[in-house]
Amino acid sequence: MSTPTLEVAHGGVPEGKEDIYAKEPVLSARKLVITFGRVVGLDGVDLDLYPGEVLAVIGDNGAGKSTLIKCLTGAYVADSGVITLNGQPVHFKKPQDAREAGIETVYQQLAVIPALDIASNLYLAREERRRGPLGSVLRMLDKKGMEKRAGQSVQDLGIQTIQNMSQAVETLSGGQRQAVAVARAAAFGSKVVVLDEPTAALGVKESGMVLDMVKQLRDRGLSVILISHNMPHVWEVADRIHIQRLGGRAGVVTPQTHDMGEGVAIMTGAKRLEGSS
Amino acid sequence: MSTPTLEVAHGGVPEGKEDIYAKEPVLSARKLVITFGRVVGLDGVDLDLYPGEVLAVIGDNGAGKSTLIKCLTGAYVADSGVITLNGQPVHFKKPQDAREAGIETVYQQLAVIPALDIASNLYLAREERRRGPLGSVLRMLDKKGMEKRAGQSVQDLGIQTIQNMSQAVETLSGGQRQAVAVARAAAFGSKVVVLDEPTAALGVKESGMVLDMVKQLRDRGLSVILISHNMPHVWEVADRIHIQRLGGRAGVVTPQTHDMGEGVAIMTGAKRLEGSS
Amino acid sequence: MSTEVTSAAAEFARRQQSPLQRVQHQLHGRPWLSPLFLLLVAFVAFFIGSATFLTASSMGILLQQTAVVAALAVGQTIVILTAGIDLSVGAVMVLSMMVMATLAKDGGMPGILALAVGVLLATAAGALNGLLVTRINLPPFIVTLGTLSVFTAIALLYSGGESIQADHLPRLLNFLGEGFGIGDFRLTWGIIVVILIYAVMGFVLSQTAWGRYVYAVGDDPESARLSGVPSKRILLAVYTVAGLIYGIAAWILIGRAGAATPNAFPDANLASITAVVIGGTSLFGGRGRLVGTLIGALIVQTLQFGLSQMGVDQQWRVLATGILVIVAVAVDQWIRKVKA
Amino acid sequence: MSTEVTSAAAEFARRQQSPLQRVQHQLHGRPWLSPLFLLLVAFVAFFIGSATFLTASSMGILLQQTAVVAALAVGQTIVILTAGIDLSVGAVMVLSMMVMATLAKDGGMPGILALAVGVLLATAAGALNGLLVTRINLPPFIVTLGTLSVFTAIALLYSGGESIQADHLPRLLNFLGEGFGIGDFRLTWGIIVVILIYAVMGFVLSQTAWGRYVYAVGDDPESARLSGVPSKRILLAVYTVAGLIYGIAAWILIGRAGAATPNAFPDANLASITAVVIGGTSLFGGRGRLVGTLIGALIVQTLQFGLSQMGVDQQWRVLATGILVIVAVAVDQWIRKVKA
Amino acid sequence: LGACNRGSSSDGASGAGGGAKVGVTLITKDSTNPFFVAMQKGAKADAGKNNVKLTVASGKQEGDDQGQITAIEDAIARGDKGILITPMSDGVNSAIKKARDAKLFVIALDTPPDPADTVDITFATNNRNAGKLDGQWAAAQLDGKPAVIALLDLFSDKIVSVDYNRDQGFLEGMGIDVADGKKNGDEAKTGKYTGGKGGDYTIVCNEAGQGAEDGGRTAMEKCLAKNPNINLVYTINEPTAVGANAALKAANKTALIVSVDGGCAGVGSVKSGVIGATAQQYPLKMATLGMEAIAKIARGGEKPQVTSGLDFFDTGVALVTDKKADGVDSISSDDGAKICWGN
Ligand SMILES: Nc1ncnc2c1ncn2[C@@H]1O[C@H](COP(=O)(O)OP(=O)(O)OP(=O)(O)O)[C@@H](O)[C@H]1O
Ligand SMILES: Nc1ncnc2c1ncn2[C@@H]1O[C@H](COP(=O)(O)OP(=O)(O)OP(=O)(O)O)[C@@H](O)[C@H]1O
Ligand SMILES: [Mg+2]
Ligand SMILES: [Mg+2]
Repeated sequence: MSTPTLEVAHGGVPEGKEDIYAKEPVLSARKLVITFGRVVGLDGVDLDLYPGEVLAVIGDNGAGKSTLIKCLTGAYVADSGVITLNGQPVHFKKPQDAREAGIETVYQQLAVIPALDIASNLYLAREERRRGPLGSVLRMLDKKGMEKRAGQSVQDLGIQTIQNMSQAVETLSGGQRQAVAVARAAAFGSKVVVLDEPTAALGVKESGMVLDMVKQLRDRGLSVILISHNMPHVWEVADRIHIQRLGGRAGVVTPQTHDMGEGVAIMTGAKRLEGSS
Repeated sequence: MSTPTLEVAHGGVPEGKEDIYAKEPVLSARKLVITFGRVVGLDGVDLDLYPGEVLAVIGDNGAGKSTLIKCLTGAYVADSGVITLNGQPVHFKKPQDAREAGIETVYQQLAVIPALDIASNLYLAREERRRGPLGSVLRMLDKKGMEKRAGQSVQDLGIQTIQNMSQAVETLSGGQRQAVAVARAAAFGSKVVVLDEPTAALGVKESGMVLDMVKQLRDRGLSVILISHNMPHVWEVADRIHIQRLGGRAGVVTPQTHDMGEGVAIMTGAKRLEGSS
Repeated sequence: MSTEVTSAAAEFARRQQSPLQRVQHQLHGRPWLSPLFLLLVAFVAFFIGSATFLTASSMGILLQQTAVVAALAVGQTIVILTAGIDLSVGAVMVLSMMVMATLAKDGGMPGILALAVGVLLATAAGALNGLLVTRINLPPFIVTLGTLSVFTAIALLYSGGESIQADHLPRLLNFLGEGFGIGDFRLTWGIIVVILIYAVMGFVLSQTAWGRYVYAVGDDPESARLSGVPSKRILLAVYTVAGLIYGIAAWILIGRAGAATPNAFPDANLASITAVVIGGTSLFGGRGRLVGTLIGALIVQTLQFGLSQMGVDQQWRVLATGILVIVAVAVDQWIRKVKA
Repeated sequence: MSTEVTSAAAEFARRQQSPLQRVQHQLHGRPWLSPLFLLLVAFVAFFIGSATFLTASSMGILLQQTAVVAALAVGQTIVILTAGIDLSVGAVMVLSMMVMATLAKDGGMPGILALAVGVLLATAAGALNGLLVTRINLPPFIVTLGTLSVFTAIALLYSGGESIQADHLPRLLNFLGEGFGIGDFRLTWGIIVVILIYAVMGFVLSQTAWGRYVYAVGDDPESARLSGVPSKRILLAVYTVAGLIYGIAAWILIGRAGAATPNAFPDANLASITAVVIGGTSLFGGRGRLVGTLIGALIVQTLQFGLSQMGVDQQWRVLATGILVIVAVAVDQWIRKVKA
Repeated sequence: LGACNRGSSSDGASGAGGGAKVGVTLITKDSTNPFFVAMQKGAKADAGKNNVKLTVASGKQEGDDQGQITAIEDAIARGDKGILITPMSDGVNSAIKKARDAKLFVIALDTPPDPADTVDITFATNNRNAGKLDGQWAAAQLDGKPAVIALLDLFSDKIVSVDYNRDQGFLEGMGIDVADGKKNGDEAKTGKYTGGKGGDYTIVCNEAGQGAEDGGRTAMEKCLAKNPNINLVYTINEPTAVGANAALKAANKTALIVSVDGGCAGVGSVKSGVIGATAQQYPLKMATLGMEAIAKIARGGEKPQVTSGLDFFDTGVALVTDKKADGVDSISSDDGAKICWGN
């Protein structure tokens, strides 16, 4: 092909973070393939996520970013390929399996339950019970407590327009709804947090707060996979950037070695990484 | 209140476009109020859209942007307030009414039919029939033709990853789906095109193409309402900017008189426009 | 934002309202009041139309007539909340009833054991439905349509079509038909059991995580799955619990009918689904309240009882019931629709 | 991207497949083939199990037996495609049938006029359902449950519960029961009419804008509304057309039964819904194909006919039908699930 | 039309002595079977004469015990003086007991309850006898020829007494061993019948026709597909017989059809030769006799007596046929038409 090639940065390591990349990856995938009838979703993708890093995944629309993280988090089961968590092969059959392994995900379609209210959604499948026998014997939910803490979580993301915490999420604005989904992942992720375009519907201020949250998660030692079309955001928080293209991996770069323009060029196929497959 | 005030720009007119603003607005709203139970959606909002202009609407999450355009396009019926089209009061009871009046809308939730394929969605409620008696008598659809033209429309927006034009839109990626919705509005708008966060899920290249499309629509003399959280986009294409805040209108500015920082400040309540209500 | 802007919505809220609108407004804020309101209207109407309707003894009878369908409708409600449907309600109940009675009579089993086996069998039948729905991913309609035939046939083959009279059965199996009176107002233990079922399931649905999962799975199964709700386990549990409830309903029915008959309640399906839907639960799942089902069951039964007390003949009663069901739900819809 | 990467998916596609997997793969690509495949399997099984099953005359009879339910199921299909349900199918058909017959017999109306009035009445009944659904926003389940009672009662009151024999009726009303034979294989005009109904509605659903709207309204009513689909008009039309089809089914039924009876076809509701669901149409609307319904109707009828030819006892047959329905749909599910 | 047979029953009493109206409830099995519709109509027509306030109720369908229980309770709550009921099954016995405890006079119509003393008195025909008459007649007609029999019953997913009583009665009349007398279809499929001159028999099928024409036709078609040589068809009622005849006609076959009920349409079918013989019953007579009895008792009159030798009041059954058989009492279709019910 005649596309100009860029310097190799496969497995490039961000400066000053060499120690992280000496460790074993927390989550690894090799040669993931998934097809939907005649449509090829993933075409043999590798991915490594190291502990305490923010790995951004960028790519054109339909490049397979969401499909990739769905395969990693048990929402899809790949047709072939291997996934390892802390070096151990894992077979997530459903999202719940990944969750139990400490991987919390915000999917692009948000996965909120329309008719349930904000607190119920935030704590869905993570409910807290009342103290005392009411909780332990009767398994009664601590509705008040969850509602209070849910309100706090959402406000922490800068959403201050919610007038009524018992609104069903189907009546929330697009951004409010996204904030609920993001708040959930932030609150419960214990090892890996995966965010598929978490700021797509968010305002300027709210997006900034989500980026801060991502940094905080990293600082707490968690690993974050961040999918975004917002290049400035990506270059701001990412340690490494996985570039997805036409169902395959076009390469991995770091914000230090490549600038946004180059990133977009690789993503769209205008340039390609030297030696990359 | 002690928030710093900015120079008034209510009804400010962008330089070099004074002729447009001498005409009668194509779409006007006065004192729109809508409540949902105890939640106040719109709290007496005014809006004017002039022929051949791009009016951006910005605001925090939950500020009422989507609610506003839903009231304008018949998706909601306002509790009180007046809407005029070319100076005539109109009462849109359903989106179809607005459509028939020449207002084409991309709603934030996209409003595509999951199980139908791309072409069927693009041409939904705008179907084209076959030529000859098959079409006029038997009312047979021109499926082939619509599929071809639909493919073209989507490609025009830079989406090249769709491998199978007869895929159901529920199997499309988030961005691909949004492109389908945007392509529809672009193809059929005859007077006003309303776009509620049309680039939220789109990649860099694809977003650029949508902005180009907006400009082309304006150049063809259509009016465009563009809701977006992407300030650079807004400042790039908008003639005027309607700032929505807490269900009300905080003011209208032009990209020439106010910069992005000021816009965001007004939006978040950090500053307010002098003399604005 | 300032006071002037706020006032637009506030002004709208302060607008003139007629008394009717105010009632409507009140009911709108408390949607579960609306069917209750309908029930009240029906009571007043029948009170005017018939001298024998609103008497203590009639009210007792009305409750007794509602008991079985109200019990079945609890199971139907949780199934429908998960966006399913259960066509096998009646068949499971009858099978359970015939097994209980046959074991106690022919097998000479002590009442408590026969009851336990019968209820367990119903629970197992429900679990079978649940397994077919979750393991093989079959639509609930098909599964329960199939098991409807299967359970009906087994009940007939097992019982040989013979009914078993109460006097051949141990007292325990008949016990729910006995009761106590407060004056002429007679309640059976069956009614008490039904109330208990509603209380327990109402608590579970609204106060526990399990209840939330039921709603989540029904409202948006894919989102529930992605959120980590153990959907399959919940579905299986729902069908199993439903079966358990049908088993208890079988016990109530023996007491009520004073016999176990293989043809006991052929329209159990339609009657139970009707109670659920009139009670405001959506057939698409995820939306509804159990108390609505109770009121729904009462509304249907009240209409039928009231019309019969007015001496309306069967065919006219069928006609009137049809119209009244539509009117009742239409009024309900009108109340809910209006803007607060 | 390069060749090396592409090969990962290509390699996967080239993987070893057993012959069974290949069949499955083929069927998966053509989902409507899968119920047809089931039907074939059933035919082979019954051919082995019974000497009298696969004969020309039996096949003709099987088609005749399927005709009425297949016709009703067309109306049911379009209603279900809009995420509705029609419990009044049988009631509308019977009402229309009784009116046709009574007008022709007692009123002495010429056949063509009686037929027209009857079919028109059915259409109006459907339109009434549609109006209640669209104007008052009532759930279709409630509306048709109500009109089920209303139409049934009217049919009974109007006819006085008496059936009218074919010999009192003009030939036109009986005409669809007549037919022609190709050897022992006898077809009635009623079957031809049913095939026509399928052809016309199949064309309308798949080739016209109206058909697309039906799917759109059923799949996502809010999106359809926002897209400018005239949802209410479509819904109204769907129920009206369904009524029209039930009217035609009434005509077919008179010919088949040789009489007009108020208690004809008591399980029309369940039978028609079953055909639709076995045919692969989702009860949640928006997904399904009309041809599936036809195959669904044939599958049910084939099971029943085949079992009877094998001489299975009645109650065992009920049992077997239940199991086979589940198995059939499970196989269908398995075929669809597998990865291509 | 229907009036012709009422004359025979309501001649004597009509206890329309003055006083308030007596509340009576008529509870049939369903409201769609022409037999029960006729019963309801007859009762309504006579209600005024007896100064009775009649309420008509029924189960939703055959087998709906619950519906009948509810209707009984409704009658008690309404303060009615008596109940006329065609009991669905023994499942309603305890509700009947409740009504009698509440001092209602309960009369069973058409179907005698088991045990007979569940009700105050029964006005019924014996369904088994009706079937037997059919069987005896058919055996005589066959005149020693082999019988190839189709049995068109009522239900396959329910077991109701009228179903097995008529079917098994017919076989008994034919002189075929019925094994379990309450179970359809457990007979030997081939063997010898002893009725008439006796001969070989083959039972081709037991098919359920739901008691209506369309179901009857479908059932008969299945039987014919199995064995086209059927020459004797038992049908649970006349609509089923009409459907069976349609199937036979379509297949260009003929067979002897016997049925039960004796509605005017059915008698017409006998006259036209479609049905060979039908055992006629008298629903109107049952209803009117029952109502008179309750009206009389409510006004202090006597209880009616059961037919001697039976534990119920036999309203009778007569075989209607135009082909008399030796040793089987029957009436002609013209006579039958005079006392038939319905139109
Ligand atoms: N269930 C499915 N059936 C068929 N095709 C699918 C399915 N899911 C995804 N695809 C296809 O796979 C490709 C990758 O989709 P994916 O959602 O992963 O893209 P993406 O990179 O997340 O894009 P975006 O930025 O628009 O969200 C797309 O072409 C899409 O149409
Ligand atoms: N149907 C409804 N019922 C109740 N509240 C509603 C409803 N629709 C909107 N709201 C509320 O109205 C407010 C405005 O919502 P809207 O969707 O207009 O916000 P927005 O400005 O479009 O925000 P975003 O940028 O997040 O899309 C929100 O607080 C939302 O919760
Ligand atoms: Mg994506
Ligand atoms: Mg919005």
